Amino acid sequence: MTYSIYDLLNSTISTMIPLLIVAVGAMVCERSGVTNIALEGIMIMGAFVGVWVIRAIEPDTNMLALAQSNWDKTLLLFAGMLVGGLVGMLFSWFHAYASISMKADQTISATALNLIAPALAFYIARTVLGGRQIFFKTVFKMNTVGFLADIPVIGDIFFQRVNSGLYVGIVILIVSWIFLYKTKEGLRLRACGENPHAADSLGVNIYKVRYRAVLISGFLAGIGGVLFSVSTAKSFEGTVSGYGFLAIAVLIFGNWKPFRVLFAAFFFGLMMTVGAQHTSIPLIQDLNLPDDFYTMIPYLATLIVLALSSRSSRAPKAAGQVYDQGTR
Amino acid sequence: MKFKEMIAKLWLGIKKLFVPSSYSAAVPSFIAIGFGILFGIFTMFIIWMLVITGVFTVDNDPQFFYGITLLLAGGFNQGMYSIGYTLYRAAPLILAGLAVGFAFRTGLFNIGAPGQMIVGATIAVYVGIRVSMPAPWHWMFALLCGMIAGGLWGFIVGALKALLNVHEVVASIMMNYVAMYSSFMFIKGNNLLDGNTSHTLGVRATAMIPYGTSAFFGGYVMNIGIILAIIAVIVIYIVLNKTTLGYQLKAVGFNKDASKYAGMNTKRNIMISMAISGILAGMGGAILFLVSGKYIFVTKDMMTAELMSVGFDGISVALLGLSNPVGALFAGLFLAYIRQGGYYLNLANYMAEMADVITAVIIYFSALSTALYALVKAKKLKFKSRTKSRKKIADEDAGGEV
Amino acid sequence: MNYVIEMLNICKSFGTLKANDDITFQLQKGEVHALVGENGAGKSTLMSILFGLYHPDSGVIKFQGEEVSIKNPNDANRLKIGMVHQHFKLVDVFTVTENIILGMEETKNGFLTKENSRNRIIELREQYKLFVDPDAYIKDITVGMQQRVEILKMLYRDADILIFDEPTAVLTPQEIDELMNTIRNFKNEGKSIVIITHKLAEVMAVADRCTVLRKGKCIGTVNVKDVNVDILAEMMVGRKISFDIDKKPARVSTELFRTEKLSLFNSEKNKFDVHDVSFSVRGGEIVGIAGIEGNGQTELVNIITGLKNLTSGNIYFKDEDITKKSIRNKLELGIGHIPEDRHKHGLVLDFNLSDNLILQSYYLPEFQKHGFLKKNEIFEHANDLIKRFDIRSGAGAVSRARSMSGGNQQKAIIAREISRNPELLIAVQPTRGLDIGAIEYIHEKILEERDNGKGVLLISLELDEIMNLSDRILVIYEGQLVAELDPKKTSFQEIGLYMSGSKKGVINHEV
Amino acid sequence: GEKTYEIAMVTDSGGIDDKSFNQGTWEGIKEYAIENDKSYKYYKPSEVSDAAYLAAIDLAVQGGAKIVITPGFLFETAIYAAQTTYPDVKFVLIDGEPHTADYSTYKTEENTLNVLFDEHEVGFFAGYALVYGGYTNLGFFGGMSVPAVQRFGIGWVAGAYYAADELDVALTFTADHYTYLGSFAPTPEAQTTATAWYNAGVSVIFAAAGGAGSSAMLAAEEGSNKWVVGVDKDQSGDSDAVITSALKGVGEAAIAALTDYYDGNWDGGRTISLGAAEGGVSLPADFSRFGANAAAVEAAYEAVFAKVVAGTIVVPTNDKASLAAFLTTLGVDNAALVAKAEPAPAE
Ligand SMILES: Nc1ncnc2c1ncn2[C@@H]1O[C@H](COP(=O)(O)OP(=O)(O)OP(=O)(O)O)[C@@H](O)[C@H]1O
Ligand SMILES: Nc1ncnc2c1ncn2[C@@H]1O[C@H](COP(=O)(O)OP(=O)(O)OP(=O)(O)O)[C@@H](O)[C@H]1O
Ligand SMILES: [Mg+2]
Ligand SMILES: [Mg+2]
Repeated sequence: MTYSIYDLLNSTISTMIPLLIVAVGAMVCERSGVTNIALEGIMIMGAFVGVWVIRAIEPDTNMLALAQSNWDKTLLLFAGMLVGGLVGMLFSWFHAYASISMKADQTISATALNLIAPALAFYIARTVLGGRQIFFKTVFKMNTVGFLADIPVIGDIFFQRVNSGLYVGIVILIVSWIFLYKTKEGLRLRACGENPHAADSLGVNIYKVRYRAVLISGFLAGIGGVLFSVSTAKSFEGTVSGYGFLAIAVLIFGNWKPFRVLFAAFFFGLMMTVGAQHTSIPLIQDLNLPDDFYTMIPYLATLIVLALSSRSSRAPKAAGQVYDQGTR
Repeated sequence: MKFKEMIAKLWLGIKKLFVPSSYSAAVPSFIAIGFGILFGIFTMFIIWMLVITGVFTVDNDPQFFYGITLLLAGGFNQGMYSIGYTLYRAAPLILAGLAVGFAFRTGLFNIGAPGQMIVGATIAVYVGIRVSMPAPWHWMFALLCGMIAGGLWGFIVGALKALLNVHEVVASIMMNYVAMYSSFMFIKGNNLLDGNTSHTLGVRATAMIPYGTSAFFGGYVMNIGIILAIIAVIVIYIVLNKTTLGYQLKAVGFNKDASKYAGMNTKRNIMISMAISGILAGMGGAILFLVSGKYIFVTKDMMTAELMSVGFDGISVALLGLSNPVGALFAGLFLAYIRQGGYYLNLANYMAEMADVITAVIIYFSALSTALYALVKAKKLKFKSRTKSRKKIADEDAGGEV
Repeated sequence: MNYVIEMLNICKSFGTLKANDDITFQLQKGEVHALVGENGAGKSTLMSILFGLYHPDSGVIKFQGEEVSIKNPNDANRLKIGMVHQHFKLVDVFTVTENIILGMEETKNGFLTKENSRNRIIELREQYKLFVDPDAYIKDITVGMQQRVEILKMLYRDADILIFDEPTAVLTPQEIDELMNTIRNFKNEGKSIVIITHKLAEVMAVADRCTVLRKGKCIGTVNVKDVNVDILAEMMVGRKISFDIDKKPARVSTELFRTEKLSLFNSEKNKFDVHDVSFSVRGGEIVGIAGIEGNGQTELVNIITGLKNLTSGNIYFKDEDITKKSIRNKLELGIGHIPEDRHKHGLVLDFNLSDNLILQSYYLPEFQKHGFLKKNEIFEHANDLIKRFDIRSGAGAVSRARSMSGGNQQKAIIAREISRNPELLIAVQPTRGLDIGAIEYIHEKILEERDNGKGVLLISLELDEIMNLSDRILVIYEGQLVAELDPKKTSFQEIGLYMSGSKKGVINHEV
Repeated sequence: GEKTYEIAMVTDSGGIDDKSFNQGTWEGIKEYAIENDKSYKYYKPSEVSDAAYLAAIDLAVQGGAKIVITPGFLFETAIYAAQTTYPDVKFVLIDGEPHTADYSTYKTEENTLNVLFDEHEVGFFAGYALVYGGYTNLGFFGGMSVPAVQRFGIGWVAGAYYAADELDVALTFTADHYTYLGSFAPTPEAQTTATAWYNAGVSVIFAAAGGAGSSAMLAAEEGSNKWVVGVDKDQSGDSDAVITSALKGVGEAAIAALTDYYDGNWDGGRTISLGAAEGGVSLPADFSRFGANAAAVEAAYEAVFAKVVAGTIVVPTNDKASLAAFLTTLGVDNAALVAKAEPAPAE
């Protein structure tokens, strides 16, 4: 067996998908005019409960988990993601309430959520579960996806050794694009993020639109948290390794646009994979750099690309601003 | 005579600082703190009840009432000893908060304080180990080098933003990671590792920032870090409020276009601002590690737990302190105090993370309470004006009768 | 009487400020009703209440005799009330169509469809002669067109009651005429119209009745036929106003300022925003630049003052080439600048008044020593200007700029610029959105500068202002100067033709 | 009111549920205390520093501790001070020996007992067993480069080559597949790296990396016939891909020390080293995951275990030189790998 380009792309995909989903959520949120740096905290809460539920309902088999059918795994994963998403949504409600209804500073309420999530997850896990890790048994990666796996190239990349999260990610991306650009809700949402006063004067309920956007981002961040956990280890340990913050970076790098966000997530995932798999990539390994340098590659590369590409970056105009009918 | 005048003026200044205006601005923070602590106590109560009623079993049952006293007594639990410890822990928090708050005041969100603290600490420790110098100069030099390193790290983010329009939040997030791995490489590359462990060697005694009067504070942990932090608070307060530099930086922060129109170099100001913020964070990092028995670990977990987290705490401190230097001082002290209380919760069989839950709730309520406070204020005013106009109408009516 | 709308005893306060104090306003079916008053009189507030943006503290609104509650713009739309806001409410990055349909979108199988809406917009456009490209982005079209979009928004919603909040402030005379015609058309169709304006001539031209507000109170409603401009003005301000500016003949000295072939290329739009602009300003004269918004005035000022880098050309000040000099250099040399957008460029809204008054001079020895601000001097300076320029604000020198009214904010800027004693004053839209009292005052100050031998470059969209103040008029069209005119010998109509590009002269500037 | 707790544990940077020595120690303490009806409690220091460790020990003593157990070399300096400050309290230091911060003085008072483990021996058993079970392409994940982890790795390499030599099979173990992750928590990087290794042909990774091993387990389960060797505790329950674990009897050591203390047999002032001979390290008894080879592997393991106990095989410890020498006697030259095993010594 040797390492191939498919392995590289395969790992890239499993690294990027959680990032993509969370960033897409953040995109919807920011396009409506609410910044959301609470993603890290929301991911943690979503992952915590989602993985917990997976653990609770998965069959406690002692067979190699691979024996489970793809269908079972997918159902189980979807159950976990659904619960994680709902928990994320619930948790993000606090951000929505503070920053929309109470017109609070969006950084402050989000920072609070980021602080409380790990502490809470930790606390609950310790008290209720007796330890901070939640181990689960199922391996969600599917070896082959039916006949699709036999398609050359495409099959290798997309239909072998993937988990169903990949498809969820792609569906979410496409749905978000359709939602933003092809539905009236999307039009209204974007208007709220650009000029809420205009939207308001046309009878669009800014508060409702923004609430919905924050909750959507909470839902997606929760899903992202669960996906992150099941593709990172066999256990959840109360952390998502800063992916919530990275998702924000991906969003900005992606210039708040769906397919650019996809590209940004892919780029970051690729760099991450290159950094982690350097020993298998001759060209890169031959550089013979310190291990820590390889680990640093994704961050450094993103920084460089940003430096080269940020000149025209443009945030939604009203993002981060509290909407108050009274002000003009 | 002159001295007396000076004292009087100083007193007036202090009063002005704390009493009417600052006080009312701080009211929301106090409300939030109240809510946070209540929430903490409530949570502790719930846990206690759940254990008592046998819903959960734990190794050692929590002691609710004892826990409350420990929590509230915070940094006073072990008298002078724990006061010293609280002050020692507060210093880096204050500096991190000052760094973030300063940037906020100049319109920038420096989420890169963690990275700046890392490089500050790394360079200071390097100087502390590798350079040989006599006592007061050595630690000062190490501290200075740490500050410069932090400043440089901040400056890079500022330059990326000013010159290349890179969003400072992304740049900072990336720079945090770059700082961490660069620090690892730097430490390994310069053989700073203590061979038997995965952390750096201890800094030389001359490079440790002086630890205070031994008898008074139990002699071990209290150091002059808190004094350095207070000096930084004063300096930043003066810079922001009394100098042309502060004036410019604030102007650019509030309104970049108007500052440009007025002939200010906005790009340079953004870079200066980030550099100053970085210097403060770097100083915090250096102060954290120019201490006996404290080492930088070259593992991601430890770096995150020990350095990154303090940088992120800076955001909380800045927010709780309303981005005000003096506010950061009190917020930092408060956070250290409540954390110390959390540590003592160990004794009552609650977990120390309680302090984090409380802090988070406080931050959340401080966001809400600003709004609540504004609401209350608006209601009050409306009420006042209404009564006033009613009175006026009454007067007019009376006049009509005459 | 047949009223479509009655607003009875409306009260609305903001904090302690009574924006509307027991106001009664009645709109008849099929009339054009003007609403006038000084800045801050409460006109916009009253209409915002009618449109559902604000909620009255007390009072009753009746629609066709029946009491209604208008909680939000949707309610207003349902009652077929439409409003063109003083500050346009448009989404820059949306197309015209998207802006119009927002909130009333058509969908097919859940997806947005714009085809029908677009056709409807084109129909309306033809019917009312409101020409705009339905597919253009708002950020790319002129302010005049933006206003048409706002009007189309109302028409698209089948509004029968149309509210215009200061619709003419940004239009050319021709556009104003067109608008007046449009309004008359609406009236003929039986629509009822409210028009808020500071220009009393417009009231006389188009309105049937007029309601006057002052400081939140209703002064009265009159039939326009029964009054004249002077009566209206007196009702508004409470005193007599003289409309004639007492303008002495110019005593022109030597050339102060000159530009040679200034150009600015816009790579995004792939055209020149400013093209080969050459002109000069001498001491003691006011040179006015007339033009429709979006024809390069903003860009021209930006490159002269240094806010933007130019593509080519040279700028001379007192024969010195200052093209490459920094903004601060230019300020120090003696150029003053009253910016077009007082919130964006003119003020740091979160600074207090005294800090705003030293925005360009904080670093001078006058206000600092060793890098420390001299708080006392800064304070005295502010108090001095407050007195000299009659700047009114709640807390004097320490009021936050944000809390000041637009007129007083503008006065502060003018005070700051004039107190710096510049030799050349570039005044862009110095009276935009201000009431007649404030305008009168600012015009006086600008003339005073000229009479002191200073050069003034006046850029304004208000032809009145250009005509009344300028000693020479330049007309800009699509980035080029197309005419140089003598205000005494030209007419509004002629300038208007140049402004709209219908007439094009070539001016050779051999200076 | 305040309660007192006789047996105290102070944790280092990890929590009591770190799936590693903190947890092992804690479980041992609990077991003993519950059985013998003693009060027990753990304390978490407020930060990672000698001062904070000392403060936590103070707190424990004030809380009534008669015997304080501290797992981890990070406590060396703190215990050095505490043992003289509290002569009446007993200290059990696991994985370290008390010394001053600058290493100038090592001193173990009568009230202190140091417990070290021969991790290299169990690493050796694991390597030996895996190669014996037919797995000849190996990798190593270390949490961080500290002596105990280095010993695991060195033993693992030595044992693998020893078995390969015995069986005369070719062993693949490149320096590229030997790394210190710098983290004891699961990360996407660790998972990705493990995946790449498995894809490149590695069949077993010894994950001496606490929770980070969980990332390797995921990668192994996603592959086919890929395995992980667990560490410290029997981790077979955590994942079906854990073929065996390198056990380290921290819990047993804690229990032994407590038993001695409470039975009046306290014998401090010294350092004990727990290896195969003392029952301190071993592989778990269950070899079923070796499948068809289970019995053979078990037999081979027992044989080599006896040889190590008897001293016929001397397993290299935590320095490059002894590993290099050991490999040379086997006729193996893998200098790059040896260099990775004990990176960059300071000074
Ligand atoms: N949202 C608000 N909050 C506080 N005060 C307000 C608000 N909106 C208006 N005001 C105040 O109410 C008063 C009336 O304002 P309004 O905008 O109705 O005046 P206007 O007559 O439209 O003036 P202009 O001619 O300048 O448009 C002003 O003094 C203004 O300061
Ligand atoms: N959000 C607000 N909060 C408090 N006061 C406000 C607010 N918005 C406006 N004001 C008040 O509005 C007044 C300014 O009124 P307004 O904005 O109508 O002025 P303007 O002359 O129309 O200026 P502009 O042309 O900039 O609109 C000030 O007196 C200020 O106190
Ligand atoms: Mg106005
Ligand atoms: Mg108005």
